[in-house]
Amino acid sequence: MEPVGEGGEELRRADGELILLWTLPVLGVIWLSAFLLFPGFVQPMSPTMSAEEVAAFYRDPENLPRIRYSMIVFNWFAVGLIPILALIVLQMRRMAHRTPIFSYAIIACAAGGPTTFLMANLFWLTAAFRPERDPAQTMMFNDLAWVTFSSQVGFLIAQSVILALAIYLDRQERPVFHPWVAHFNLVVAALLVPAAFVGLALEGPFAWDGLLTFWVRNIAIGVWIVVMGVVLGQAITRQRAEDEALAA
Amino acid sequence: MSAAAVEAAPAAPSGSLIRKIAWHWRYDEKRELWIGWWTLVIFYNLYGVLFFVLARTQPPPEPSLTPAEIVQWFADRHYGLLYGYALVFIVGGATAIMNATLAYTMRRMSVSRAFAYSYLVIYALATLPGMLIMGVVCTVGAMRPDRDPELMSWLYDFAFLSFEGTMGVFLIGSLVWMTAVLLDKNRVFPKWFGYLNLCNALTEVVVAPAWIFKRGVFAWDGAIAWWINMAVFVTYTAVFLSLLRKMILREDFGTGPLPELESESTGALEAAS
Amino acid sequence: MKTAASTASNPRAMARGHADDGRFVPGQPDMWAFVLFEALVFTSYFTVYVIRRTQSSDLFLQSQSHLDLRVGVFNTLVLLASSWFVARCVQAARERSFRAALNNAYLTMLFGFVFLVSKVIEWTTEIERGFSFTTDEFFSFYYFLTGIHFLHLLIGFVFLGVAVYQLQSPARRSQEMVETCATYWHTIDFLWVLIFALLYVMR
Amino acid sequence: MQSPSDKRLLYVWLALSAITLAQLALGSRGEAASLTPNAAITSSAVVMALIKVRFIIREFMEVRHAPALLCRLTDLWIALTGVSLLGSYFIGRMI
Repeated sequence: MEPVGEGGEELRRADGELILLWTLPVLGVIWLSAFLLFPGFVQPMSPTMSAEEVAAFYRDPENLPRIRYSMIVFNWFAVGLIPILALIVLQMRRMAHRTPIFSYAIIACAAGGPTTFLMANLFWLTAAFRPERDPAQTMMFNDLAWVTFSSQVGFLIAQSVILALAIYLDRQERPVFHPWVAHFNLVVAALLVPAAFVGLALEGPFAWDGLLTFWVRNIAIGVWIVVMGVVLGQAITRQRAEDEALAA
Repeated sequence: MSAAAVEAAPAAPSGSLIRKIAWHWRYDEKRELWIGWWTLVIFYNLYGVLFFVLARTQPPPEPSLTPAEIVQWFADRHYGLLYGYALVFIVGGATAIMNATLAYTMRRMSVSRAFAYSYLVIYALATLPGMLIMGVVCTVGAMRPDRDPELMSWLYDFAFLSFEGTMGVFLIGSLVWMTAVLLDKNRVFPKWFGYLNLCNALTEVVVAPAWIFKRGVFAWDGAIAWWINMAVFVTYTAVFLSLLRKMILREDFGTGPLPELESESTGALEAAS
Repeated sequence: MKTAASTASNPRAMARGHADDGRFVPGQPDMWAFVLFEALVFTSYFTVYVIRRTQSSDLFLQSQSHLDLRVGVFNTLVLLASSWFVARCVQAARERSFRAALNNAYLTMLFGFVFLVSKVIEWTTEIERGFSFTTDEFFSFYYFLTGIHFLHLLIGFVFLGVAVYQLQSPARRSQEMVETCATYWHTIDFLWVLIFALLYVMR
Repeated sequence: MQSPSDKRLLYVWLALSAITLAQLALGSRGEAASLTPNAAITSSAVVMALIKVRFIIREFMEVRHAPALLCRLTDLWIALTGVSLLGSYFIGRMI
């Protein structure tokens, strides 16, 4: 019984990792549904709306349940990305590095992105909790929610840049990720940068409903999740095959 | 530097900065550590510039302003707040690599991994209340100057209280580092740095009255709650940056005690004893 | 017990194997870095206090008259005694009479504990009489300085615990650690001496 | 059972306690006048405290056997504290 062998254990571990990875498409469907359900996303709310208009948005009996239910779903599943980031950390551990600094840094980032999104989520839910509140207050919560949601790209940028650095410095015969994954991450990081300037304009591409801040940023995040999911799947599958070959 | 690091690599060029960086990128065994160290140095300075010069939220303004004065305060630094914090948001994630580098110092010690992991998680958490919430709230305050002064006043309080009043993460974080340094047998850091962590942790206790007082030395802009604490914090930061640099120079990627530098100049007190 | 003391002109230096001239740093030099740094921080607190005090001396004197000088004197005597015992503890440990060293360490703890209790009683008395942290500037400083000192004293018990742990087993007994812990304890003592003068005596 | 060093520590402690009692006498002087600033009492209190501090550092903390650098650093701190306390007291009163 004792000598199950390294390979046997590794095999089971890789299986567990694949199961975690397969939660990603499920989460993707949930996130997309919640995104479409929230009435402020499909046609992003404009920052130029007056306090009365914002209050009316939350008071609208059509909107209110959709705001609440979509945000409750986000509250449940926003942190679902963390296991995926943990898988990235594990792949980084296989890279030819001298220190675990890069994988530590991804761990440090992992909670950051979901937490900032959760803060925005709380502001939206608070605004929707008492829509009869003074419109100026509803508007403030709405502002807080949108600014938090849009501007908090720091952890995502850091995540991509650190991952890119780690891939560039992964100098071995068969690197864990192809160099193009690093290039891709740098591009994504660059696309996220404009969103940080959300406070500067109520109209135009930098406003929170603008081209750069809303569409480019969110599509970049979506594409990043899909692409990283795929390359992660490939890496884990390859790792499993290597482990099996070792065990045999 | 260990001989292995230079093995099979051409000598470091003495030419331009870019060629030097390229050489280190390619051959320097310690490049990961140096990336961490330079990130720390550059971003601590950058945060200083952003908070003190661009956003001008440090040194902090008085907590006792009236709502009308607060509206004026936001108006005075409208673009400073918006651009300053936008840049903070972009580079804010750099704290991850900074804290990872500091966590690595604990991993290099002869202590349990638990120290490195707790430090890493505590400081990852610290970024949010310690910096980002203030940025978001100041951005929201600055973006609509015509907002109700009472709400502006709430935003102002929340921004500064969250920034100054986030204490526990730094308190416990410093104590974790202190314990690791004092228990360490690998001589990663000198013991006095362990005690200096205690000094830094105590300043976090001293901040607490900022939650209570609107004026005077204990308020969030006060001589005790802010200025003295800031002096301690700046000393602490400068000290650990230089100690970290020394540690990287001494790093041999082994598991035992770190070797001393050849030209080690021992501390003044030790030299005297 | 005393033979060790008479064998050399400076037995401590011999025991510790230090410099030829018999001079040595008591405990870890690292602890001295802490002592000097923390002492500077306290000097800055004291200076801020004195400056604020001169700006509204009537209020400070008025409020100060609500403190009981005798309690402050009692505190000081107790803490000085604890310091004395920890100095004796170091001395005994150096002369390798560890039983005596341990007893002195316990006495230090006892007096430290008396100080803590008397401080808590003093605080509750003042609060019952209506003087709290937010009452006025003098009482803010009073609670701040005594409070931060109290915290240092609590940390001091950790150091005393380390010293006792060192002394208990022949396998440990690092004289350097005992001296380091004692150095910390004396630091809280001399900081209190200043706090006492500034809060209770000065006018 | 008393070794010479024990005796010395005892004398130091007695001296420290005596100064403390002197401070008690100093502080209880002129009950009626306790509400007026008194530079003499303040200066004496601070100086007595600093003498006690130096006693503790020199004797209890054994700095008298320490290298010259530590002696100088601790004395420097005592001097600095004295100057800043008395300096800010007298300058502050003038402002």
